[in-house]
Amino acid sequence: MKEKLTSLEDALRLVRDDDVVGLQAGPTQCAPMELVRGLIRDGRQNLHVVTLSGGLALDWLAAAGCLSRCTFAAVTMEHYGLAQCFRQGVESGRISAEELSETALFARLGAAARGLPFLPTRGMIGTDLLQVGNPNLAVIADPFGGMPVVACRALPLDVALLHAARADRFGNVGIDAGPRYPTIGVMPRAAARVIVTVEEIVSTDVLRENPDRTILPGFAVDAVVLAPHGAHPTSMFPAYDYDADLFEQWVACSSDAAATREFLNSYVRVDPAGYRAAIGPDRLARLERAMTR
Amino acid sequence: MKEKLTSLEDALRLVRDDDVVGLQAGPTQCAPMELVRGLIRDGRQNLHVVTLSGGLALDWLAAAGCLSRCTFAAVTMEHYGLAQCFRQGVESGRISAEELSETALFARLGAAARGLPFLPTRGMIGTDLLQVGNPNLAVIADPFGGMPVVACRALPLDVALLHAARADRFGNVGIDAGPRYPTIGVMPRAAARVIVTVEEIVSTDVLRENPDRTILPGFAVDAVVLAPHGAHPTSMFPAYDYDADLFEQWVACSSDAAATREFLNSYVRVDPAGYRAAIGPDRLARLERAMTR
Amino acid sequence: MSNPSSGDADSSPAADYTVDELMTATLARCLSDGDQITNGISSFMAVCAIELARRTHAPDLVWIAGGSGLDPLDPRMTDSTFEWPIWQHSSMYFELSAQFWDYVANPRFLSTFFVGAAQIDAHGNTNLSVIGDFHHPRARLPGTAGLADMSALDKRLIYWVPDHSRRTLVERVDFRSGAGYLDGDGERERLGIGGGPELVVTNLAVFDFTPISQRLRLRSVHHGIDLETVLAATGFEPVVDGPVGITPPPSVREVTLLRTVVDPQGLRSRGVRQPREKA
Amino acid sequence: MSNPSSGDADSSPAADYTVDELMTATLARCLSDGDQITNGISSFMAVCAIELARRTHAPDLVWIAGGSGLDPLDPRMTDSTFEWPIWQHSSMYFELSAQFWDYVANPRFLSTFFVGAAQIDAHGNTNLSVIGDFHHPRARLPGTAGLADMSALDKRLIYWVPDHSRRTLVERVDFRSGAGYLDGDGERERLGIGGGPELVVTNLAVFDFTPISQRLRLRSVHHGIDLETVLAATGFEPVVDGPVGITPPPSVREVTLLRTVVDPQGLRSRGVRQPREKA
Repeated sequence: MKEKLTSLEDALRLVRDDDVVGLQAGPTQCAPMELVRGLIRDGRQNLHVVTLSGGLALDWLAAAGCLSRCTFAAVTMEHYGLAQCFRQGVESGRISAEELSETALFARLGAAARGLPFLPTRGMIGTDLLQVGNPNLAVIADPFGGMPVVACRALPLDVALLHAARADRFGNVGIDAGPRYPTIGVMPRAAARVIVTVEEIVSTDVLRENPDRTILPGFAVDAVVLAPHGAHPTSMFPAYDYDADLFEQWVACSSDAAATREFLNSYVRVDPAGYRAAIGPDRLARLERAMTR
Repeated sequence: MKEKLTSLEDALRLVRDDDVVGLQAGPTQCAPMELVRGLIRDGRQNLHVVTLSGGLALDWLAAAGCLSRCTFAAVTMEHYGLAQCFRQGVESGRISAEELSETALFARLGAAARGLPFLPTRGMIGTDLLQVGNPNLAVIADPFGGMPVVACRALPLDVALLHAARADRFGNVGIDAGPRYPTIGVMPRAAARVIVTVEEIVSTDVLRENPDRTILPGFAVDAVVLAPHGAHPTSMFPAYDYDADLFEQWVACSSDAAATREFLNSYVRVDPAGYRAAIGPDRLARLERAMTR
Repeated sequence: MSNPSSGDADSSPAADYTVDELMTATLARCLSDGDQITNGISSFMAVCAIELARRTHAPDLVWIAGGSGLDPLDPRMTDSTFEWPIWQHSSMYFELSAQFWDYVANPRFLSTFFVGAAQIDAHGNTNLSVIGDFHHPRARLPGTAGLADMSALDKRLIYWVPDHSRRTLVERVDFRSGAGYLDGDGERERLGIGGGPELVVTNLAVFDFTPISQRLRLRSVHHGIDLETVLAATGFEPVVDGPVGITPPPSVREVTLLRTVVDPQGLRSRGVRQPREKA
Repeated sequence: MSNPSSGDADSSPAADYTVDELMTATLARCLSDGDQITNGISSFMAVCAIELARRTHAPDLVWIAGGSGLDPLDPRMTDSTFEWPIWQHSSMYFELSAQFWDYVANPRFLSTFFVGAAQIDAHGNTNLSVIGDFHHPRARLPGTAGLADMSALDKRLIYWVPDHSRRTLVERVDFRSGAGYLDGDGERERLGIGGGPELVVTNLAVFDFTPISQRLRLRSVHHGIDLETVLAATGFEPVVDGPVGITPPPSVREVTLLRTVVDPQGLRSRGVRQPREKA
């Protein structure tokens, strides 16, 4: 098996300006934040990010000017409200928005993953998502005489970014018993390149103990990067909780340009060591303890 | 949660003459054989069985005259050769055959499961499976200007029959670390009624220990039946191996009508207790020991 | 878990209750033993209603907590309704969203959804996407998430509105993120979509829908609220085609369970505007 | 597992080998380090070739054993090539068939397949379905299984034929269960299907395909077999457009590995008709 373990720097080189980037993320759940910070630090431009329901990562990318387009079912910070920088980017026209229903987003990714030109859904019928001239959606007849469906055009990704519990050096990625996070199944298969950050690197023998918890085979992964707390400040079940303090700190400043810049310089445009120092070991330990099983 | 645990007799009543029956099965792997024997014992007629690659179960159903139609990607006994009774049934015209590629079979079931009129595949293009007048397949254009696809019409099942490691009384079905057997994911969702036989009944707390190994939620299951060795003579990883002796015995007699009748009377048209007595505890124990991990 | 848990078994109407308790109990009563339900983000009231129903009249109710954890034991309410405290002790985990939709899209399963939205209109259409033009919005909202799907997939939709106002209840939504009855008069059915909105529970009143025109119809106002207040706070003219009753109050048991077991922190009241009592 | 295991490292040609060893080594040499491959049912020779390649020149080869077990440790050959002994010590389990096809259908993954079939024709089309008419067959065969998919999905197909005869190698298959080059002259490409058959390894000879007409072309005959024997056993006229060589023999190391490590039971020879030596 081929070696896939590499440095953060080398992995980030797999993401290029103008790329279509698949981002695993929920409002507060398990986004590959160390990669997101890396893209911002490296000044990546003009990214088209595809996310099911990302929040903080999208807001940071928008704030840093990396984002030109976003395909999503939702961009939200849940109880922290709207993603203000993303929202301003869309309202000002700097970021173009392709909004899809969840089944449509999965259909677009699934079609790309399986080499199909489209997959259908019965979602969105009756909604205005079909009335905004989206060239990637087409209502077509059922050849068997049933109801029409919405064909959702394949959306191939240049690169997919994920975070998970563990991997071996060969790119086999394992998780713990828990829900598999949104799009972790389909995104890597829809992408030409796949980067996974993990909490720990283990031997393949460790994965062989629970081979049904290996969720990505090494042959589908291009780069594995060791990134303990790599999802912080989002949560990583069952390892650590999301960092409510940092979310609140961001929300408090994200409507103000100067405060946003300062936050980005303190917490985002810093290398992993600098980031962990800025957060502090006590806070990380507290987030781990929060998740009592 | 609702009680789903019931007797074999009551569960079998959920299968009716003329039903479209989804059957989880591989050539030698994990078919719900106790249910199959029950259908034969009860004299169920005119069944349309849908299977990915069933073998022995199809041959027994064909031999017993229960089968009038079969939708499949393969019907095979692998190293034991053709399923002779099934084959003779098709060659004589008693059984009509709808042969599909595997992606087409999954597409037909997947469409039924998701309430879609069809799902597309790029499989089968260039093959004669598209040239035999199958009304459930239609080559349609890609509305986005790409290559055409084969639309595969939804195939709703009246009932799905499965075997698994364990369930609680409420129909939540768990497996061990191992491959999930063919169609166990999609078949139950494509079916109006779902019957699952299991090696053991456990408390829900046991399932909560490995909730990611629960592969079917109780709300999607109508009847759970306790059936230790319920897959015998097929295999049940990691519990027991397939019974090569019984496969060989069947293959040796299945081209001869009288010998086939005798086999059916000895091994198939018997109740579970009679079946276990006919096989014998030593043989079952040996098959369990064969599977050393 | 499926057994009704401890708590005052008094089914008599509570004399002392808040509007969020009334709303939650009203939502809970929409659920029956045979339902399977899930919840999305920012859905405290829905989660409390589900848990209340599980602990009272619907012990066999199936709940996929946060779209991922089946039938969780003793879920813990926290600031999020989509995080591990609500699904940590589950009997099955779904792949978040992906596998979950495989079940939702199936007409056999998950027939009821609780829906919150930024705008709801006179025909029960909902908006979570934009205020203003889609391509040049005055306000970019979070996005449809699962709403554009579940509203088009033959489901029974129950809306909750914590802030009944002319801003949230409008004649026509700026953007249909979710399909209600569209323009009414059977347009939804003609598109082949079954189900539809059934009830709208606000902090002032309860609405259902008229059968033909498929517009919101006032069914009851909450205790202490008068009809004029409701009409003045509504951005369209709801149908009033008979005597408007008082919304049945929660029982003593329901209120006690909510306060002591289901949601002692009171997260269900987040965003709920407490109506002023009439003089 | 990915390290070439012990065994005689002698890469010189073996003097003593059987035709199944020759065929297996020839198949193994079609695989390279970068390939991902899987195997279906009744595929001893394919499985032995995969394992031989893993233990010789392609230690990084990825194998999904029996469509379900990734990179198994020390797989055990038994009577089935689709049962637990070959995948019991794997690093990942796929859902048998379903999830597996999610990867196969992706053009990035699993680009090579070994294929066995009841009939192969002059353009590399394959039949696993029926002899005679589809609806009224003289013989109902097992069915296409995965062949109708993988043959239409831009894959490189390598055929093995254990019983080279006018019955197995025919001018036109009774039924196209698998797409080869169809009627040749680019018909496959015109349907938008990439890849295609590359090599046919029989118990007598090795064929590839001509570039334009896309018919089987004799590349080499096995040691001890003469050209006339091959032509007489072939149900169509293969292209012979140059000198026909002798199939390169397996190395001492390959033969030793097959006999002592990969398949000591000799399951690879099942169904292989041993050709008669010429006088």
